[in-house]
Amino acid sequence: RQINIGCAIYKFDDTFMTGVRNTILDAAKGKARVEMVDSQNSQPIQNDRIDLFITKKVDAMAINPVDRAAAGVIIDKAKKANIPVVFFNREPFPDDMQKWDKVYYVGARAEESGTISGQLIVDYWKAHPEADKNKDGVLQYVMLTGEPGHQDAELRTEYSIKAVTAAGIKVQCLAQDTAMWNRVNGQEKMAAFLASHGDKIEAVFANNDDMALGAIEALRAAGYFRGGKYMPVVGVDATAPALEALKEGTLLGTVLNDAKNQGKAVFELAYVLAQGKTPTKENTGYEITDGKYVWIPYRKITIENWQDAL
Amino acid sequence: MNDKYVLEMNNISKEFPGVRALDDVTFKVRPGTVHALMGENGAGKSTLMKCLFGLYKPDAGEIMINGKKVEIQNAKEALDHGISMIHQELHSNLHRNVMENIWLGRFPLKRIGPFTFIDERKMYRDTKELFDNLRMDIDPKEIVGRMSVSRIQLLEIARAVSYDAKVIIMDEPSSSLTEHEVERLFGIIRDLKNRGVAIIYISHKIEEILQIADEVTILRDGKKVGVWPAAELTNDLIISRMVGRPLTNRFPPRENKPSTEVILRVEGLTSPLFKSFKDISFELYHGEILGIGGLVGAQRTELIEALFGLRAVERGRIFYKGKEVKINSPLTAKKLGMSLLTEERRATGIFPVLDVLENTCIANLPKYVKRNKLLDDSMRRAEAKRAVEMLDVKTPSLKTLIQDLSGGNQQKVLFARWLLTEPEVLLLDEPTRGIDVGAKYEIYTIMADLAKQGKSIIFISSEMPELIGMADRIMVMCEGRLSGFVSGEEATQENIMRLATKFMA
Amino acid sequence: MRLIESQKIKNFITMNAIYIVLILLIIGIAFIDPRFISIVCLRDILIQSSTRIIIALGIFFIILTGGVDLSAGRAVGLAAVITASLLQSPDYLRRFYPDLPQLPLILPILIAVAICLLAGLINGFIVARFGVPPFIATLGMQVIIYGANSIYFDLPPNNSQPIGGLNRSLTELGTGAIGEGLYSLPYIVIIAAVVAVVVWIIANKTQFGKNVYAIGGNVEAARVSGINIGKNLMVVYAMAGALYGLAGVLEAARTGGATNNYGTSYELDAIAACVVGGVSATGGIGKVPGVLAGVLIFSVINYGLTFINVNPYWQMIIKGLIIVAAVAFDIRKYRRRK
Amino acid sequence: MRLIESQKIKNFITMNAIYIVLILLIIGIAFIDPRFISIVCLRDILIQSSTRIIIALGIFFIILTGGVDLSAGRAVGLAAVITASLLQSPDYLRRFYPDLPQLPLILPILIAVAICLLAGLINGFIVARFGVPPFIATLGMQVIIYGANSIYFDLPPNNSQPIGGLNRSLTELGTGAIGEGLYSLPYIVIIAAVVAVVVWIIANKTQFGKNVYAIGGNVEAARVSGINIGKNLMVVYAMAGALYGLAGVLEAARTGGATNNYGTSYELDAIAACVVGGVSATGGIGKVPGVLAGVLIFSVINYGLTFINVNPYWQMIIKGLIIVAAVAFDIRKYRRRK
Ligand SMILES: Nc1ncnc2c1ncn2[C@@H]1O[C@H](COP(=O)(O)OP(=O)(O)OP(=O)(O)O)[C@@H](O)[C@H]1O
Ligand SMILES: Nc1ncnc2c1ncn2[C@@H]1O[C@H](COP(=O)(O)OP(=O)(O)OP(=O)(O)O)[C@@H](O)[C@H]1O
Ligand SMILES: [Mg+2]
Ligand SMILES: [Mg+2]
Repeated sequence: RQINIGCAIYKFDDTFMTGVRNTILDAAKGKARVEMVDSQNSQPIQNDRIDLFITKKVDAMAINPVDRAAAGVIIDKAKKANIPVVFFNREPFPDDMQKWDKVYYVGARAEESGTISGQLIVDYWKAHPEADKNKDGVLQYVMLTGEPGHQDAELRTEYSIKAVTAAGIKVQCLAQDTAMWNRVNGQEKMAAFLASHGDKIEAVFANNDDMALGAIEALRAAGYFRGGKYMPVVGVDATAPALEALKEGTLLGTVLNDAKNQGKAVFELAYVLAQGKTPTKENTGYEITDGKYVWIPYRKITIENWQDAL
Repeated sequence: MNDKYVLEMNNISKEFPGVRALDDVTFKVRPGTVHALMGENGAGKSTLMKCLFGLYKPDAGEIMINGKKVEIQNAKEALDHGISMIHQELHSNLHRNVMENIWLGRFPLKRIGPFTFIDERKMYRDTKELFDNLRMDIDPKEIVGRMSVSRIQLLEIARAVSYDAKVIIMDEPSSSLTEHEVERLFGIIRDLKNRGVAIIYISHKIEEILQIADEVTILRDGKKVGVWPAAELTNDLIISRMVGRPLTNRFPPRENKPSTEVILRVEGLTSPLFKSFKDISFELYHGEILGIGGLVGAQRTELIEALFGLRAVERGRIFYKGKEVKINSPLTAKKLGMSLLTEERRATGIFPVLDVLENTCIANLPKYVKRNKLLDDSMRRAEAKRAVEMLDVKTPSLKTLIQDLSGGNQQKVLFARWLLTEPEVLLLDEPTRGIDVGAKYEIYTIMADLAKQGKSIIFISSEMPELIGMADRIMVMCEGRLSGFVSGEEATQENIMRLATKFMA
Repeated sequence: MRLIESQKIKNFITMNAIYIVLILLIIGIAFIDPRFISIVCLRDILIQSSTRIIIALGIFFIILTGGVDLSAGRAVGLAAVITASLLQSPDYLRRFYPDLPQLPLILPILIAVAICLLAGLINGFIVARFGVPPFIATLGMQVIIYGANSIYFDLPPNNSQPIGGLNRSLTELGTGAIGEGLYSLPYIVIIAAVVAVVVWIIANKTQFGKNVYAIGGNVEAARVSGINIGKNLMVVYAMAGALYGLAGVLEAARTGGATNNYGTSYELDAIAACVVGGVSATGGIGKVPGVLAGVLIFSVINYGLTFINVNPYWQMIIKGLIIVAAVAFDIRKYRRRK
Repeated sequence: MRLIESQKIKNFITMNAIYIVLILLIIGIAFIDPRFISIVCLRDILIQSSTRIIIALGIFFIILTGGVDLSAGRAVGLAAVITASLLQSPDYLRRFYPDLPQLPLILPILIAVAICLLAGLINGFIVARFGVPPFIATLGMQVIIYGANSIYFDLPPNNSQPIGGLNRSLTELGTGAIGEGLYSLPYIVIIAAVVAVVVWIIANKTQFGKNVYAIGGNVEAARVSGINIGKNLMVVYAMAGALYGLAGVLEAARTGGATNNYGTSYELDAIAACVVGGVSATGGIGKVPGVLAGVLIFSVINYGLTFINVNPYWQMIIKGLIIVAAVAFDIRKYRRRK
C-alpha cells in the first residue's frame, strides 16, 4: 500500500527549511509519497493546507507550524480525523502536546540558538580584553532582529543576551532594530547605528546570518576589518555566504541548525506513525525523549569548524 | 412685471489666481421670468452661477432669496433653498441608469421594519411620469453611458426640472441639442414660467435669447455691463454690448473655390453596429466646406469618427487623394493629413490636468523634435503662443491648467491644437459649441481662410443657420443613412429638415 | 435566426465570463483528479473563502468609491490579536492577561470590531477631510496599526509570544458547524454568507449604496446632486474597518491563536479578488456576486493546485497566468464596442 | 504691499510643501541629535536612497499613465539573483554554477536588465493589448516572477542558499566610490543621479515624455490626438522593467549577496514615494524632483529614526503619522479653490 504523508512548511523558500524539506524528500524516496506544501508564512493558510490533508486522508502529517500557539487547533483536527502529527522546527506548547498521544515533535530548542550566539560573544570577550573598547567593563552592543513578533526572532534576541549576562558580563544595548531578516535592511540599519554610535559599539548580534552579513558590509564601508579594526558579529543559520565570511574572518561565529538530521528524523517518525506503529529508537534511529520529543541540537560554528557545516 | 425679486446677488466678486472672474456683479431675478445671462467666453457667467449654487465661495457680496440673506455653502444647501442647476459640463454618472441619475441625493424611500430601502418601483413610476410630462422618450432603466450626448443633455434638463425649484439655472442647456429639441426645451421653460419658476438662461445663441428671455443681463470681463428687458434688445445691440464693439456680419465672406479635384472619397461606408451609419458614399473636394446636417442620433458623429479611425468599419472604402487607404487609428488619419475636433470636449478633447501649452502642442509634437531627439521648447512655446493669440483664448498664461479655463476657451484651445498640425482635411464635430459670437466669427473666418488655401473641411452642426451660412454643400443624414445633398445656395431650413426626417416612420 | 442565437450565446459568455472561468477552472482540476468534485472539497473551499469574502466585501465599497485600503490586512491582524488576548481559557498557562476573568464571547468580539471600525473611520476622515489620496492615508494607517499591534503584542508577560489557548467558545465559532458529518454547515461559512447578503442589500437597495456608486462614478456629479461626499466616505471606510475586524476575529477563531503578523498583505488578495470579479479600480463599477466569484477563483486556484499537488513555485506561475488570462477574458465586456 | 508679500510666502509654501516637509524632518531629527547634520549621515542617506530612486523613477512613468506596477519588487529580486548567480568569484566554495568561467562584469548586468525589461514589456503588452487593468497584469507578473525566481534559486547545487561570494568588480560597483574618505562620491549615488537626470530629460524634453503625461491626463483625448497608446504603454512598462533590473543589480552589488526575497514589497515603497512626492495616482500629474523628495523623505525617516534610536514599533507609528501629515500638507495645492 502506498503511504502518503502530508508535509506543511512554514515558508517554502526559507533557507533552512529548504534544507529540511530536501532531506525529507530524499529520505522518503522509494518508501512513501510526501506531499510538500507551502504555508506562505501565514498560520491561516497553513490551517487551510491541513484541512486539505485531512480531506485527502493522508496517513500522517509533518507540520512545521507558523505559530506554535496554533498547534492546539491543528491537534484537535488531527485527532478528530485520527491522523498522527509530527511537528518540527517550532515547538508547540507542552500543554498542547499533551492533548493526544499521536503527536510528536522533532527539532531544536529555539532558545538554544540564541544561547549559542551569546556564548560566541562571551568567548570572544573573555579572550580579547581589547574588545572592551572604552574599558568600562560593560559590553556595548547593537542587535538586529528579525520580523517583529516572529517566534525565532524573539527567542534569539532574548536568549543571546541572557547567555552573556549569565556569564557574568554586564551589557548595555546601544540600539536594537528590526532588519526584517534581510541583508539589505541589515546593512542600512547598521549604517545608521554606526553613524549614531560609531566606535562605541563593541559587538553586533543578528538574529540570522543574512542580517549579520549586511551588517558586515556596513562595517566594511565604515573601515572595519582593515588595518586591525575589528568588530565581533554573530549570526544564526550557517548559510553558505556566512561560512565564507567566517573563513575570511569577518563573521565571528554562527549557529548551525542541523537540517539533515531534522529532516531525516521527521520523515522516520512520520513514516512509522503512518504505518500505525509507535515510534521507538529502534524503528526511527533517534532517541525519543518523554515519549514525544526528538531533540536535534544546534551547533556552534566558528572559523575552527566551519567545514562541518558544509 | 413683478417687481419683487426671488433672487438677488449683490456686489459679487470672485478672484482666481491670475484672473478677476467676477468684479462687483449685481444680478437680480424676478419669479416667473426667464432671465438670460450673456457674455463672451470667460466673461464669468458660469462662475457667477457656481457662486450661487455653492460650488464656489465668492470673495465678496451677498445672496438674497425672497428678500432673505442666505449663505450657500454647497450644492445641497442650494437645492434646499429651491435652486437647481443644469451644468455647463455634463454631470452624469455614465455607469448607472437614467433614473438613478435623476433621483440621486433624494431617492424615494420605503421602510421595512427598522430599515429604509430605496423604493425602486416608485422611482420608476416617478421617472416615467417626469418624462411623460416633459414629452421625452427616454427609458428610465437605460444606462446613461449608452446614450448620445444630446439625450444625456435632455436627461439633465429633466433632472433640473424635477427638483420643483423656485430658480432653475440653465448653463448652456441647448449647446448639444438640435433645433427640434430646443423647441421642446422652450416649451418646458414656458410651462415652468407659468408656474412662477424663475429661469436663469445662459446661451451663446442670440436667436434663442430673443425668443425666450424676458430680461437680459450682460457681463463683460467679469463686470456687469447692464440689464435690459429683452424686448428692447436686438441681435446687434446684444453683440455690441457683449463684445464692446459692433459686429456687422454673422458670417465672414467666403472666397474659397472648391475645385473639382476630389481629396476624399467614401464609398458605401457601413458600421458593424446594428444601429449606426450604413452605406454612406460621398466626395469631398479640395477647398470645399462640406456640412453634415441631421437630427440627433443621425450617426453623424459615428461617421466622422470612423473616418478618423476611432471606430470600426465593416464595409466600404475610403480613397484619399485618389489612393485607397485603410484608416484604423487616428495616427494613420493624422499622418494622412486629417484632423478631428471631437464632439465631447471633456471626454475626448482636453487633458484637464495639463496646462494650456501642453494641450495646444500635443498633436503636433513630431514637428518640434530636434535632431538630438529632444523637443524644441522655444519653438513649441512660440507656436502655441501664436495659436492661442490668433484664436484670442482668454487665459492668464500658457502655464494655466486648461481645466481652469471657461468652457468656450477650452474649445478654442482645442481648435488651436488642430490648426497647429496644418491639416489638409479638417473634421469638425460641432466646432462652435459653447463659443461666443465673437469667437464664432473668428472660427468661421479661420474655416473660410483654410478653405481658401485649398484645405477641405467637413463639419457637423446642429445649428442650421451655421450650416447654411458656412457650407458649400450640405450632406444630410437620417437614422444612419444618407438622405441627400443640398448646395449652400439652395439650402433652407425647410429642405434640410425634410431630408433630416426622410427615413423616419 | 441561427445568427441571433449564436450572437446571444456569445453575448452571454462575454457578460458572464468570470463565472465561466470559475467553472472551467473547477472542471480543469477535476479532470486531473476527479476526487476534486466532492462535498468535502467544496466545503474546504467555502471555509477558506469565508474570511476572504468578508475582507473583500469591505474593500469592495472602498474600491467602488475609487479608493483603496492598504490597512485591511493589518486591521485583520489587530482584531485577531485583541480577540485572542481577551478570550483565553482561564486554565491556560501563558495568558495575556493572567488575571482576566472569563468574558462573554460577544464582548471581545465587539471590542475588536469597534477598534477596527474606528481605524476605518479615521482613514475615511483623512481621505474626506484633508483630501489625502486613499493610498497614502491607508498606507499610513497600515504601518500605524502594525506598530500599535506589535507594541500590544510585546506587552509583558506576553512578550511577543504567539497567543494560544483560546476559549472553546471562540474556536468552536471558527471550526464548528451546524449538523454533523458530510452535510454539516460550518458557522464561518454561514457568517460569510450573511455578510454577503447584507452587503448586497446595502449596495443595491439602499440610498447609501447608490450614493457610493455615484461617488465612484462621477464625484462631481455626486457633489452637485447634494450628496455629502465626506460623510459617505467615512461610513464606507468605517464599515470596511468593521468587516476587517470581524474577519480578524474569525481568523483567530479558526486557527485557535494569533500573532501580530496575522493578516499580512491580505489587502492585496482582497483587492485582486475584487478586480478579478469585475470591480473597476477607478470606481463606480462592480457587483457583489462578482466579488464572490473573484474570491472563489483565488480559493479554487490555491486549493485546487495544492490538491493536485503542484509544486508551490509552479503554483505561483500558474496562478499568475490564470488570473491575467481570466481578467483578459472578462474585461472584453467593458471594451468600447468600436 | 505687506499683504501681497505674505500671500506670496503662503503660496510658496503651498507649492513647495513637500520640500519643506523634508527640510523640517531633517531639522527635527537634528534637533534631537545634532550629529545628524553630518557628511556621513548625508552620504548614508543618499546611498540608501539610490536603488529606491531608480525603482521609484521606473514606477513614476507607469503611475503617470494612470497605471501601477506590483511586479517591481520581484523584478528587483530576480535581477539580483541572476546577477549574483552569474558573478561569483571563481574561488568561492558554494558557487551557483560551479564551472562557470569568469564573465566580464557587463554581461550578467545586461542579462539581468534585459530579462526585467522583457518582463516589463510583457506587462505593457498585456495592459495595452488586452486592456487588463495594470493592477492585475502586474500582480500576475509579480507572482510569476517570484515563482520563476524561486525555482531558479532552488536549483541544485544552490538549493535556496543565499548566494554569496560575489566578484570584487561587482561589489566594488555597489560599495566603492570616487575619491577617498569623507568627501568621496559613491558610484551607486552617481548612477542614481545619472538615472534621475536622464529620466528628467525624458519626462520633460522628449515627445515620449509628453505623450506619457497626455495618456495619463486623458487617454481618450490622447488617442484622438494621434498618440499610439499601445506602443507608448509598452515602452513605459519596459523602461520601468529595465530600471528595476538595474536596481536589482545594484542591490546585489551593494550587499554582496542575493536571495529570492530581495526586493519584497519594494513596489509599495516606490509607489508611496511617488505619491508622497506629488505624483497623482490617477495619472497625468507628477514631477521628477517630487519623486526624489518622496524617496528622500522615506529614507530620512527610516535612517533618522534609527539614528536617534527610536523603538522599531514606535518608528512605524511615527512613520505612518509623518507620511499622512506630509501628504495632507502637500495636497492643498491641488485642492480646487472654492
Ligand atoms: N477654478 C478656476 N480656477 C481658475 N480660474 C477659473 C476657475 N474657474 C473659472 N476660472 C476663470 O474665470 C473666468 C470666468 O470663467 P467662467 O467659466 O465663469 O466663464 P463663462 O462666462 O462661463 O464662459 P463660457 O461661455 O466659455 O462658459 C475665466 O477666465 C476662467 O479662466
Ligand atoms: N453604442 C454607443 N456606445 C457609446 N457611445 C455611443 C454609442 N452610440 C452613440 N454613442 C455616442 O453618442 C454620441 C452621438 O451619437 P450619434 O452618432 O447617435 O448622434 P450624432 O448625430 O452623431 O450626434 P451629434 O449630432 O450630436 O453629433 C456619439 O458621440 C457617440 O460617442
Ligand atoms: Mg565597554
Ligand atoms: Mg460657462
